[in-house]
Amino acid sequence: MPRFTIPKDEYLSKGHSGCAGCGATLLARFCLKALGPKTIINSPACCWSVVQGVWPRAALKVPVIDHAFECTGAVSSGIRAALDIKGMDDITVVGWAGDGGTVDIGLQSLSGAIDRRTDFLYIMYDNEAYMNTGIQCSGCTPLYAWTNTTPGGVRQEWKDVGKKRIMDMLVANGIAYGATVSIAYPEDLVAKVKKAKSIRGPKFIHALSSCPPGWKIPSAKSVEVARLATQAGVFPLFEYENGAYTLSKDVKTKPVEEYLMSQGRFKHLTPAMIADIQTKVDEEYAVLKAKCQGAGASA
Amino acid sequence: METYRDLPQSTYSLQTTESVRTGTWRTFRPVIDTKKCTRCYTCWKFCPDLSVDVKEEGDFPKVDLDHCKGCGICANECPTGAITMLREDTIC
Amino acid sequence: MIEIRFHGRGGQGAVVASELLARAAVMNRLHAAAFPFFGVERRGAPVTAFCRIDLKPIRTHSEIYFPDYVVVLDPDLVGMTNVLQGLKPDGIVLINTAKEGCDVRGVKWGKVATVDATSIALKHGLGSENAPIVNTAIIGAFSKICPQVPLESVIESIMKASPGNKEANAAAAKEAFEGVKGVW
Amino acid sequence: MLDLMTGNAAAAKGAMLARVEVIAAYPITPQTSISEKLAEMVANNEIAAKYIKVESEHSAMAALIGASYVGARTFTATSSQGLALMHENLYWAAGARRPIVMPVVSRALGPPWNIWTDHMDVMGERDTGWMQFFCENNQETLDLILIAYRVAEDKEVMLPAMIIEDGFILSHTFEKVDVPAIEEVDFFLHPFNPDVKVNFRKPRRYGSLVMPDWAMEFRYNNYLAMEKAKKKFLEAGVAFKKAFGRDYGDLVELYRCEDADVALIVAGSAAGTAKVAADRMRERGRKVGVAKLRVFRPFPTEEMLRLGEVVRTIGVFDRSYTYGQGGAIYGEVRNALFPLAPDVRVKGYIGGLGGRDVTEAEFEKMYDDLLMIARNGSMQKDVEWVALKDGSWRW
Repeated sequence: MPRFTIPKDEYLSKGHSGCAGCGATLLARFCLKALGPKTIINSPACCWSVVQGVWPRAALKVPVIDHAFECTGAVSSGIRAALDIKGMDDITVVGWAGDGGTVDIGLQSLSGAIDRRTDFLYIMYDNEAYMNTGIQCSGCTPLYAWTNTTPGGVRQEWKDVGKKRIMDMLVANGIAYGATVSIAYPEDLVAKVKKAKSIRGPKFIHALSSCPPGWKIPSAKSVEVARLATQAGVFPLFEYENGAYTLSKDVKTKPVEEYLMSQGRFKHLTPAMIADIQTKVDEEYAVLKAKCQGAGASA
Repeated sequence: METYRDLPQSTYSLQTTESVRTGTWRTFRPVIDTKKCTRCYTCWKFCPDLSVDVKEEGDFPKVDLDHCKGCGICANECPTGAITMLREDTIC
Repeated sequence: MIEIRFHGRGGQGAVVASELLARAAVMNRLHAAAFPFFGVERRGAPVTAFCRIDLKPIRTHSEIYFPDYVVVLDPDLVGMTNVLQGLKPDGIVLINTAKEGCDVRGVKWGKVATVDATSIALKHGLGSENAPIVNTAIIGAFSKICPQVPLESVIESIMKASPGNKEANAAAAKEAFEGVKGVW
Repeated sequence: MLDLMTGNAAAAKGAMLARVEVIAAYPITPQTSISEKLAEMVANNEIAAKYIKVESEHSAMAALIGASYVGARTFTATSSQGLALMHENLYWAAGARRPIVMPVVSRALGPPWNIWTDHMDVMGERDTGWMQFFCENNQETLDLILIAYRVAEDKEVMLPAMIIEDGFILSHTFEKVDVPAIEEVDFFLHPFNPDVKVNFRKPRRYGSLVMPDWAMEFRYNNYLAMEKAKKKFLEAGVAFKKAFGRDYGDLVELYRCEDADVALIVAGSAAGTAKVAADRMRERGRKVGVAKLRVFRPFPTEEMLRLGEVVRTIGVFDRSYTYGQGGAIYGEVRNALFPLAPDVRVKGYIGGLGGRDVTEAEFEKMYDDLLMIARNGSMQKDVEWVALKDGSWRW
């Protein structure tokens, strides 16, 4: 039985400043195994710019360019343009940002980069709130979730709308390849990142990235809760290419309640709220399955 | 690095974070029971801090206590329950 | 003017401890200011927080380098960070630990008070085994070794501003007040 | 060779001659025709560059920061609201020591919404760490782009530069411009070859999070680089004169100031008008001079002091107002000349805001005002708004 199911080389150094159990650090570790050394990452000020450590140290073993919050897509375009003019055509340009940094403040520059057919891979690590600044609601915070800006209170002001449908938006914008990945399924993740790397043009990967402090889960459960998200159909794993959707893992086997109740940010949910989420998850899963025209699930 | 004269021209990094002993963050430490361990390396795979070292395939995983933050993912994910989290022995 | 430095870990409530202590001093008709070291708080990473208490308004806005008191919320930190740095010669160290007469990093310090704030916190349901919330217990114990901040003011401060279950936090503070050991 | 062209065309020619490699631009009046000309030149292989049609000015500067780290020579241009939108990334480019060169076709910042020139937009960016050079005419727009790259990419400077060209008055005005041959320019301006750039064998993080322990020292090094840029600009000016015959060997161009009783400091296109008015005053026996401020950042403090040693009554004409001490240049000039007080008197004139035309007659009135101050040895108002509709017949 093969012991190592994902590549052994590491491009993330020990000693980084991720919180204990941080999903995003695992995500970066897995992605870079697939991307390899000929990769350049540009990333805005977010959790990830802190996780990489403090000057003069850096945690990644590939070049990284930090930049302002809104312009991940634009910086990727600039890097690609310079690489092209300098004849460096074997480099993968990766824009790496969080959920808020992508679907909220960074959407304009991401849309522009896609519209320009920039040849880059954009990876959104989705921990479902602005975690670096202390858990504030973002466009990717799930329906009814607690955050420090959707604190409930007397007026029951939890997140009142579901996650922005970023994948649908970017498919319409014109990505050459899209995929969802999760830290709980590293083999699936590595395969998809390798595939994305081989495709020219704008690619987008939506990665679920658990966050112990933000989701109010014990650090030890970080991977387990991420797995539950897929098993409950909340975060299905699929691919999009040339108009076709492919379901990667048809493992929707658990009720959303099990996923929701594993996290403190959902502990206030009423049965009605849970039922509402279950209905929405089932509907959306059915829509996805339909788009996939037959599951074609790969192992 | 003593004065501004020693600084690089702009804020680019000069070394990796390997020298940072994040092991000081933990309150619990993973202990691997080699009798139960089947060397499937799930612990190596799911460690966010790259603190489970496996030199050669076939070796037993070994915890790097300089960097392990004690998050407990390895213990939680280990299929045979070979890893238990023990409270750090406090000095005082 | 008395200056206090708290040592804790991200997520353990060291910053809240400094705030509640400052509030207690204000309730005792004193002036106070509390502030964390604005570092990169990460869950588990060492964190320091400060508190100044005085008869007249606090106007200094800079860090504390020569504290009168050092309060250590997590015993492991004693082995790692130099908690004694800059402590005034007659300064007092309060450490959350089950062991009495703690040997502070091999350095015998004249005045070391200890309290098992973790056990007290867990007994009152404050936090969990691997993330005990010891801040209210520790400031209860602190009021034992610092005359400027009597226990009543600490309780008043907790009832007004402590996050979570106020009664349980107040009870933990009282119990810690009684449970302080050592020489100071 | 001599050609008749607008300031914007001269700017685009400058970019072409500098063999820029990555352009990222977003249209905004009155800069737009620079973007258009660049797109045309790239499409016709007159510039071997990548032209990124970005979705905003903020993204334009972001893209160039990324491209510059890879080692490409980068260029963009903007105006007014677009420059303001870039603000965050202007600090970023300077702090990251990216030698980006950017013409700014100066234009008022709304409200009042206004597409005509003044220097409010440019002065709003004077503290970002960018060098700022003002152009009197279209020739200077072209020349200063070449000089700017040479100074900006100097290993001891490595700071970005703005070339300020007054909106419409220069950008859309046709003037004769001598366009040097690109081979001559290659001799004056060598390819961009930074010591530190993205290297896949030696991966680094560019940007990093710097704690309080070293952040101040990095800022200090930026300050030192900006100061060094003064000397580097003068050296580049001398080399430019040798190569192309036009003199840029000074940060402040003194026009007829040697024996002047009064002098007026002016930046940008109005300097030309001020010179003509000065000649007319001279014809009437009035000894006036013009000190054309070419380099506003780094601020030429030493040159101002030398001027103050010779001319004891100095006016400053600003096309900006700072809600502090009059106009931006006035504040800095008075600051620089304080050591010479009270022997030197400095008066601020604010005019030409929102595209208001500044005429020769108005400059003559300013000279008369300064001459009266020199005679009386005193002045009623420190700062005066020129041609303000205030009911008086002063102007």
